[in-house]
Amino acid sequence: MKKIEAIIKPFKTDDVKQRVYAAGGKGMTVSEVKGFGRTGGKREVYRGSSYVVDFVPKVRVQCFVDDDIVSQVIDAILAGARTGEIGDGKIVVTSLDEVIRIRTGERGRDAL
Amino acid sequence: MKKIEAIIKPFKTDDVKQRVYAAGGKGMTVSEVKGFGRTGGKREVYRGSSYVVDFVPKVRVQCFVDDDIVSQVIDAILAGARTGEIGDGKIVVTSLDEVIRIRTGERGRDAL
Amino acid sequence: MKKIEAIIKPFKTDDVKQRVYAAGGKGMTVSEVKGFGRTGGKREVYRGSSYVVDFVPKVRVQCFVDDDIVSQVIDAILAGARTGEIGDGKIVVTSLDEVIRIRTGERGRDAL
Amino acid sequence: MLFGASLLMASGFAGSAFAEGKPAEPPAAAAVPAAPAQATADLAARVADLEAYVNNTAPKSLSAPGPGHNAWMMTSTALVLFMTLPGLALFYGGLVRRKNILSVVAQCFGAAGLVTILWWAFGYSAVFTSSGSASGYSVLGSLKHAFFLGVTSAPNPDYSPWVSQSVFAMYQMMFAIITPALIVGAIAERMKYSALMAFILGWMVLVYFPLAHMVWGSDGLMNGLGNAKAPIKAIDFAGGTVVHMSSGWSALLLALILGPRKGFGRRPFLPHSMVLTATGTGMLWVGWYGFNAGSAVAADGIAAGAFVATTLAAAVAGAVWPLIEWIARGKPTVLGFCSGVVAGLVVVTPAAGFVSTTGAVIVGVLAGVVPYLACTKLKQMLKYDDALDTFGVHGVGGTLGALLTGFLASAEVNGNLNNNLAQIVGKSLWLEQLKAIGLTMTFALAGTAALAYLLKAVIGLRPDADHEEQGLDVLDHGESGYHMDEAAG
Amino acid sequence: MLFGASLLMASGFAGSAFAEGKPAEPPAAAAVPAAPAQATADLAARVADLEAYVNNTAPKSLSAPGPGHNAWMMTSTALVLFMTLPGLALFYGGLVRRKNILSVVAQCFGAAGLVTILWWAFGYSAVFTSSGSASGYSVLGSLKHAFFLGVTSAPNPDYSPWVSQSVFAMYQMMFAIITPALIVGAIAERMKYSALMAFILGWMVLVYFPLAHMVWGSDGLMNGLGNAKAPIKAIDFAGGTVVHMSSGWSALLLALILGPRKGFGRRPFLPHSMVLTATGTGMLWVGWYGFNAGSAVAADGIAAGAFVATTLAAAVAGAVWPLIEWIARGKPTVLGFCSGVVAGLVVVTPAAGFVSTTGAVIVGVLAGVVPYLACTKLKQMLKYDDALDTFGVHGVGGTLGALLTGFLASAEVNGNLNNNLAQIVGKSLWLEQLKAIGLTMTFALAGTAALAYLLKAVIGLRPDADHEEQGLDVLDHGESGYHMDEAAG
Amino acid sequence: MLFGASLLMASGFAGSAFAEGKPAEPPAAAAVPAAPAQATADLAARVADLEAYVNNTAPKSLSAPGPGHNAWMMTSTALVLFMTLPGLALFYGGLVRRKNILSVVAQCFGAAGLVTILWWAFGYSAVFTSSGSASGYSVLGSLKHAFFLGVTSAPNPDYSPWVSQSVFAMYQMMFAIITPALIVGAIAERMKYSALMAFILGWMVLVYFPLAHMVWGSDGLMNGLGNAKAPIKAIDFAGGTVVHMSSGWSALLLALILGPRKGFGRRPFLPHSMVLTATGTGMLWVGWYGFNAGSAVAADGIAAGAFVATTLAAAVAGAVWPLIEWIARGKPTVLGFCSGVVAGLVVVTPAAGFVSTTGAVIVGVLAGVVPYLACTKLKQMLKYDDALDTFGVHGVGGTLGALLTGFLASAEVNGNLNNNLAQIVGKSLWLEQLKAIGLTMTFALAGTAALAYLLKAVIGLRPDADHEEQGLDVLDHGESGYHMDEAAG
Ligand SMILES: Nc1ncnc2c1ncn2[C@@H]1O[C@H](COP(=O)(O)OP(=O)(O)O)[C@@H](O)[C@H]1O
Ligand SMILES: Nc1ncnc2c1ncn2[C@@H]1O[C@H](COP(=O)(O)OP(=O)(O)O)[C@@H](O)[C@H]1O
Ligand SMILES: Nc1ncnc2c1ncn2[C@@H]1O[C@H](COP(=O)(O)OP(=O)(O)O)[C@@H](O)[C@H]1O
Repeated sequence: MKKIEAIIKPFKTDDVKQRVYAAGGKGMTVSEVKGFGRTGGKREVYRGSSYVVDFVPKVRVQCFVDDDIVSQVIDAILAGARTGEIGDGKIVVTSLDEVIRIRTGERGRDAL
Repeated sequence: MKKIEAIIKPFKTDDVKQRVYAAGGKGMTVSEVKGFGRTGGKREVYRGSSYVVDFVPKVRVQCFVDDDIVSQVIDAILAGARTGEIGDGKIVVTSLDEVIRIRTGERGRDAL
Repeated sequence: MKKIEAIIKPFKTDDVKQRVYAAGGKGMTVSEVKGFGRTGGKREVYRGSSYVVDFVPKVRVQCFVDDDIVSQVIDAILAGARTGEIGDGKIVVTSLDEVIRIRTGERGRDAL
Repeated sequence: MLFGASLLMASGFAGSAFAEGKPAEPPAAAAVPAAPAQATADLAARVADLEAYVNNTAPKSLSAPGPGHNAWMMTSTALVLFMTLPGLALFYGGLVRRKNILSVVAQCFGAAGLVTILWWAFGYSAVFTSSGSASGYSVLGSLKHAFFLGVTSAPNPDYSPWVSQSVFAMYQMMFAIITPALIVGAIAERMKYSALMAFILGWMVLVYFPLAHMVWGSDGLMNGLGNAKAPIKAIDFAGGTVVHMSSGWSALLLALILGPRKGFGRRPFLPHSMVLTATGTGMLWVGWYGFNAGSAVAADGIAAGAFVATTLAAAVAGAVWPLIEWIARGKPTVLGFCSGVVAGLVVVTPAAGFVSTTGAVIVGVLAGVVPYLACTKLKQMLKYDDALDTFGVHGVGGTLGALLTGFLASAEVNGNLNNNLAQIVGKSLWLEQLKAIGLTMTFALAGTAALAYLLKAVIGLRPDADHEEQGLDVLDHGESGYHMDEAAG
Repeated sequence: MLFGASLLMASGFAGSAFAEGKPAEPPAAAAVPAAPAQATADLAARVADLEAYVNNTAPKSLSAPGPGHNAWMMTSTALVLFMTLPGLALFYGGLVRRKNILSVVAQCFGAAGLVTILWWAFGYSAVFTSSGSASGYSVLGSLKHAFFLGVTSAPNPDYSPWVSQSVFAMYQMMFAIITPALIVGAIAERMKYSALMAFILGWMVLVYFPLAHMVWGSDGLMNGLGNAKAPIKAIDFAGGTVVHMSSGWSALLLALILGPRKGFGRRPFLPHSMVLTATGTGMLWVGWYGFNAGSAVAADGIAAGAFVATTLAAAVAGAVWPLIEWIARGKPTVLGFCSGVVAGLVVVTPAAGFVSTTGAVIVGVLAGVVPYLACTKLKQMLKYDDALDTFGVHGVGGTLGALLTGFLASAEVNGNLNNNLAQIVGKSLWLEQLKAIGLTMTFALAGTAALAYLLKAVIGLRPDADHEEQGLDVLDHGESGYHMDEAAG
Repeated sequence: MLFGASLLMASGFAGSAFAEGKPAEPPAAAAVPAAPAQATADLAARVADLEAYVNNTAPKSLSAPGPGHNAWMMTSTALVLFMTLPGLALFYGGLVRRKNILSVVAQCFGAAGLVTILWWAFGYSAVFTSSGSASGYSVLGSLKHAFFLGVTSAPNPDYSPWVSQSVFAMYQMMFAIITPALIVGAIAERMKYSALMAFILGWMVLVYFPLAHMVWGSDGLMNGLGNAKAPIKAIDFAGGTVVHMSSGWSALLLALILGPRKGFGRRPFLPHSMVLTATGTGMLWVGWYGFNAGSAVAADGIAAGAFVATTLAAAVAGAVWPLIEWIARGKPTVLGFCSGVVAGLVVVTPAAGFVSTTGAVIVGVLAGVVPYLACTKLKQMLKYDDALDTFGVHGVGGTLGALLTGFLASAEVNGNLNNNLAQIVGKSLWLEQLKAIGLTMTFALAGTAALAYLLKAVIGLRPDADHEEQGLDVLDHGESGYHMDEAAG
C-alpha cells in the first residue's frame, strides 16, 4: 500500500477530490499548509511596508491506496490540480508498512 | 523506527494522547485535517441551500516510535479512538530512515 | 529521494527556511501543528481554573530533497531551529518512492 | 471643547450658542417695560415656542436646533453609520468564503466614500430641495444646496423644525450609503471592484436620488404624506421602497446579468464565520433604531412608535424564521435567527412610524414567513445566485413591507396621516402603495439594466475564472483577511 | 421620514406631532384676551410645565414625551439590546470551545425572541401595572396592558412623566431579555437547546416577572423606593436582585442539576477566542450605560449620578481584579480585565443611582475582590461547573451589590430616598436589603428547581455524551462557527 | 429604576428630581398673587431660562442638567469609551501578529483602569479647575476637585451650563483614557507590560494633564477660545494637540528609544486579522461622533457643525487614501480605507467645531494625502519602527489638523470665535497654532524622553529576544488569543 501525498492549489481541492474518487480512491485527508518553492512569494502591501510573503497557501492531500491504483490516482490528481502555471505543486509517493481501520481493526487492503 | 500516523475523530484526541503516553510513546504531534471517506459528509443547511459538506473535521496524530513498541502504540490508538461508528479513521505505519533530536543532535532511538 | 520532516518552534520557521534554501532545498511545505513531548505543557490560567495545556504550538516543515543534499538540509534545519532549550523538536527522514511536479508531469529529481 | 458658557456669562450677554447666532429673542429684561397685555402676549408667544419644542411643532420665532431632537438625530445618524460600518460589512462578510471577506468590507467602505462625495456635491440637493415645478410634484429637486451651500446648523423647516439641517443632511446621507451597500450581498464574491464602484456611481444618480426625492422630497411625486399634490399618494416611513426595494430588485437583476459564482450549486459555499454574521446582525438591529425611529426626525411620540414597532417586528420575525426551520428541517439555525431579525427590520421599515404594536407583531410574523419562502423555495426553484440573499430579504421584504404599510397604517397612531391622506388611510392606501411599488421597480430595474450592460461592454463585470477562484481579496486588494499562523512574521 | 413640520405650518395650526395628538395647550393667541392676572397665571402654569420637563418632574397639563428624556431612553434601550446582541453573545461565545460558539449565540437570540413574545403578551403588564390589591402591595400586577393594550407613546406617569410608555416598555423588555441570557453562562456547552428554551419560558413566568414586579412595580412588595406600603423596604436601582441575583443563583442551581461538562476538571477547556470575549466586554460596558443610567428613566441628574458610578465601579474593578492576579499569580490576564470590568458593572447595578462617587469607588474595589475569590477559590473548593462563571460574577456580585447598596445609598445623592425611606437610609436599610436578598434567592432557587426537575423528567436536559463532545453547534443547529479553510467552497 | 414621578405626584409637591434637588423655581401657584408687572417680569426671567436651555446659554436661576444636553453628553461619553473598548483594541489588535493580540487588548484595558484612578484622584481637578494664578493663565489647575470632591450632577458653568459636571468629568476622562492608548500602536509587539503601565502613569502626569489644562482649562495658557488672558491664543476643538499630537510624537520617540521589533524589515509582519481592524475602524468612526460633536458639551448648533465636519472629513479621507493607492500601486487596500478614515478623523479633530462644510472637505483631502505620505514615504526613508503608524497618523495628522484649524476656522461657523479671538481669526490664528504645536511637541518629547530613559534604566523596557519572538500574550498575560482547534478541550 502507498501513501500518495500531493501539495496543490487550494481552489483545486474539489476537482482533485472528485477525480480521485472516480479513480477508485475511497477516502482522502486534506490539510491546509503553506508552501514555498519556485513560485516566489506574493507581494503584500501594508501601508508603509511592502513585503514578499514567501509562503503561499496550499492544500495537502493524502490518500492511502492499494498498489494497483497508484497510477490512476496520480493521474487523477494531475488532471484535477494542473493549471499549467507555476505553483501547481508536487506529488510524492511513500510505501506504507501497514494500514488499519480503527472502527473494525481490519488491516491491509481491507482497511482502505 | 516507525512513524505511526492516525486520522481520528477530534474529540478522541485527548483519550488517544493519554493511552499512547501510557503505552510508552514519549511524544506526539497532532494537526487539524479534514477527511473524506465512507462516512459521507454532513449536511449543512444555509438559508436557501443545503449542502453536503464532504470533508469532516478530523485530527491527525503522528508518533515517531521505536520498533519495539509499535504494536502497543497501535493498540493504544485503537483503544482511544474507537467509537465503533463509521468515521473512526485509519492508522498507517511508515518506516523512518532517521530520527534526530534538534536540541542535542542525538540520532536514532536516543532521539525519541 | 527523501522526505525530511521537522517539527520546530514556530518562531524559528523563518530561520529554517533561509538556511534550507541556502543548503540547496528548492522548496518547502510548512503547516501548523501541536506537539506534546518532554517539554511538558504550558500552564494557562483561566479565571477559576489553571490548566496544563499539553499541546504546544509547533510548525512542521517538510522538504522533498534529492539524496545528495539530505545531510546538508538536515544540518541547515538543525542550525536554524536549535535554541538549545527543551522543545526544539525532531527531524525525521523517510524514503520517497516517487516525486512528480504537477505542472509539468516531470518525475524524480527533475520534479524537485 | 469648552465652548462658551463662561465666556457668555463674562460678557454679560446671553448670546445664542447656536452657531449662526442670531439672537432668537429679546433679552429677558427688555420684556418688563412693555404694556402688561403686550408683555403677556409676547411671553405667551415665547412659551408657545418652547412648547413647540417639546411637541416638535413649528415655532414662531425661536429658531434653534432643539437639544433633545438634535441629540437624538446625531445619535441616530451615528447608529445608521454603524449599520454599514461595521454592521453590514460583518453581516455580509461572515457569509462569504474566507478568500472574499475583505472584498465585501472594501465594497462597504468604498460605497461610504463614493456616496459621501456625490451627496455633498449634488445628491442632497437633488433629493431634499423642491424642484419648484408648476405641477407641484417632481422626480428630482434643484441644485440649490449643491456642495452643501446654505446647509448650516439652522433647522430646515421643510423637513424638521428642531433639527439642524446639517445633521439632517448627514442623517439622510447614511441612508444613501447603506442602500448601494446592500446590493453587495447579491453580487458578492464575483464582481470586479472597479465595476462595482462604477455601477454605484451611476446607480445613485439614476435610481437612488430620484426615488428618494419622489418619496421624501417636499414636492416628491410619491410623497403622499408631505406633498398634497403628489399624484401617487404613497407613504414610506423609513425607506421600504427607497432603500430596500430599490436595492433588492437591482441586486437581483445585477446578479442575473453577472451570472452565478463559479461552482455555484456544485460546491458548498459555506459562511466562513457565522460569528461575524451574528455580530453584524446585532449591530444592524441596534443601528436600525437610528434608521427607523430616527426617521421621525425628532425624539417625539412618532419616534417612540417607530422604535416600538421596530423592536417587535425584529424580535418576532427573529423567532418565527428559526421556528419554521425547526419544524421544517429539525433544527433552528443561527443563520435563521439572523435572517429573521433582518427580515423583520426590513419589512417594518416603511411601516414603523405608522402602525400600532399589534400591527408590528403582524408585520413580524409575515416577515418571518415570506422572505423565508423567498430565500429557500423561490431561490431554489429559479436557481439565481443571489449570493447572500439581498433579493430574498430586501427585495421581497421591502415589497412586502410597502404593501403591508398600505393596510396597517393608522391615523390614530400617526396623526400626520390625517393631513393629506385622511381620505384613503385604512381604505385605498394600499393601491397607492402598489403604484409606488411599481414605479420603484421600474426605476430600479431599468437603471440597473442600463448600467450593467453598459459596464459589461466597457470595462467588464467579472474577473477571470481562476482569479475568482483565488478570491477577490488578493485580486482586488492585494490582501488576505487573516494571517493566523503562529509562525507568521 | 419627513413627518410633519411643513404640513403643520401649511395648515396654519400647530397641532402636536405627538402621536396621540391631543392639543396639550390652547394656541398662544388665545391667551391674550383673558384678564391679565388670569393670563399670567395660565402662563405661569405653562412655564411650570416646561420647567417640569427640564427638572423631570410631573407636569400639570403638558402631556407629551419630552424630547431630551425620550431621546435618552431610546438610546438607552438600544444600548441594553446591544449588551445582549452582540455583547453578551460575544463575551460568552469567546469563552466556550469553538464547537459550541453558535449554541451560545443561538441561546442569546432565542431568549430575545421568546421573551419579546412573552413580554408583549402579558409580561409587561404583569410587571408594570399595579394589582390593585387592598394591601397596597403585591407579587404580580394585572393584565391591564396585556398585548400592549393602551401602551402608546404617551408617558405613563406612574413610571415616568416624560418618557413614552411604549419606549419604557421596550426599555424594560431589554432587561427581561438579558436576564435569562445571563444564565447561559453557567450551563454553556452542555444543555439541549430545546430544554433551555423551555426552561426560560417557565422561568420568566415563575421567577422574573414576579421579582421585577415586586422590586419595580408601583405596588411591588419589595419596592421600598416607590411603594410606601411595601413590607420590604428595599431598593434596587437597575437590577441587582431582579437581574443579577435571580440569574446568578438560578444559574448555579441549574448547573448543579445538569452536572459538569464531560471532561470537566480533566481536560483544559480553553476560551476559543479571548478576542471575542474582550470585544463583548467593551460592548457590555458601553451598553451598561443604558442599563444603569437609563434606569433613571430620564436624562436627569440621577441618570448623571448613575452614569458616573457605573464608570468608576467598572474601571476600578477592572483594575483591581487583574492586579490581584498580578500579585497572586505573576500575570494580569485579559480575562481578568474582562471579568473585573463586568464584576464592577454587576455590583454597581443596584447602587448606581444611589451612591456618591466615593461610594462607587468602594463598590469598584470590592467588586474586584469578592467575585474574584468566588470565581477562583470558592469554585475550586466546591467543584461545581459554572462554565463561564455566571454565578461567581452575577450571583455573588449581585448579592454583594444589593447589600452594599444598603450601606452606601445616600439621600444627598438621590433625593427620592427621602420620600419613603427617610427613616432607614443610612441606618437599617441594609436589613431590608437582606430581606430582599432572601426573597430573591427563594424565588430563584425554588423556581429553578421546580422547572429543571420537571424538564429533566419530561424532555431531558442534556444531549448524550458523544454529541456533547462533538459540540452543540452541529447537534442543535447543524452549523459550525467557522469555515476558515482556504480550500472551502 | 422607577424613581420618582409617582412619588412626587403623591406628595403633591413638584420637587426637583435633580439629585441635589434645590427647588429651582417657586411653585407655579406662587406667581399669581404678585403684582402683574412683577409677575410678568418673573415669568419672563423663567422663560428666558428655558430659552437658555434651548440655546445652550447660561440660565439665571434654573439650575439643572438640561435633558437634551445631558442626554447627548452621556451618549457621547459612551461613544468615546466605545472608541477605546473595543474600537481601538480591535483596530490595533487586528494589525499585530496573532501572538500579540492580547497584549494590545490588555494595554487598552490597562490604560482605562489606570487613568480612571488617576483622573478620579487628581487628574480631573488638575485639568478642569483654574489655578487662580494672578497672571490669569496657568499650566495646571488646583486640587479643588481631587477625589471628585464637589463633582455632582449639577452643571459646572465654567464648562457647560446644562450638563452635569459629573458627566462632563466622565466625558473628559474618556479622552484621558484613549490618549495614552493611542501610543500603544507605535510600540506594539515589543514593550513589557509593566514598563508600559509605568510609562503611562508618568506620562499622564507630566504630559497629558498639563497639556489638557493649558488647552481646555478655563485659565489655560493656550486656551485662546476661553481665556482672554492666554498668552498663546490657540484653539483646539476636540484635541488635535492634546490628544493626537501629544500621543503621536511621544509614540515616535518611545518607538525610537525602544528600537525596532526583532526581524523588522526582514520578515513580513502581517496584520493577523484585517477583519478586526476594519471592525475597529467602523467603531472608531461611530465613536468619534462622541469625541468631536460631544466636544461642544451640548447638543447645540456647534455640535451639529462638528458632527458634519467629522463625517465629511472621515469619508473624504477614507476615499482619497485608497484612491492614491489605486493610482500609485494598482490596488486600493482595506487597510488604506481604514487608515484614510482614521486619518480624516484625526485631522478634523481640532477643527471640527470651527470649520464650514467646505473646510471639512478640504481637511478630508489633505488628511488622505499627508498622513499617507508620512506612513509610506517618510517611514520608509527614516526606517523607524512605528509598528502600527501611530506617529504617521496621529502625530503627523494631529499636527496637520492643528495648523489647518488656524487657516480654516471661521467665526461665521462658530460665533464663540468672536469673543476673544475676533482680531486674529482668519488672519494670524495659524501663528498661534504654530506656537501651540511647538509647546505641545516640547512637552510630549521632553516628558517621553525623561520617562523612557528612566524606566529603561530602572526596570527595562523590552522582554528578551526569544520571549519577544514567542509573543507578548504568553509572556505578559499567560494567555493566547485563539484556541481554534476542533480538538481543543
Ligand atoms: N522540495 C520541496 N519540498 C517540499 N515541498 C515543496 C518542494 N518544492 C515545492 N514544494 C511545494 O509545492 C508548491 C509548489 O511548488 P513551486 O516550486 O512553487 O511550483 P511548481 O511545483 O509548479 O514548480 C510549493 O508552494 C511547496 O508547497
Ligand atoms: N484512503 C484514504 N486515504 C486517506 N485518508 C483516508 C482514507 N480513507 C479514510 N481516510 C480518512 O479516515 C477518515 C475516516 O474514514 P471513513 O471511511 O469515513 O470511516 P471508517 O474509517 O470508519 O471506515 C476519513 O474522514 C479520512 O480522513
Ligand atoms: N515521539 C514523537 N513523535 C512525534 N512527535 C514528537 C515526538 N517526540 C516529540 N515530538 C514533537 O517534538 C516536539 C518537541 O519535543 P520535546 O520532547 O518536547 O522536546 P525535545 O525534542 O527538545 O526533547 C513535541 O512538541 C512534538 O511536537
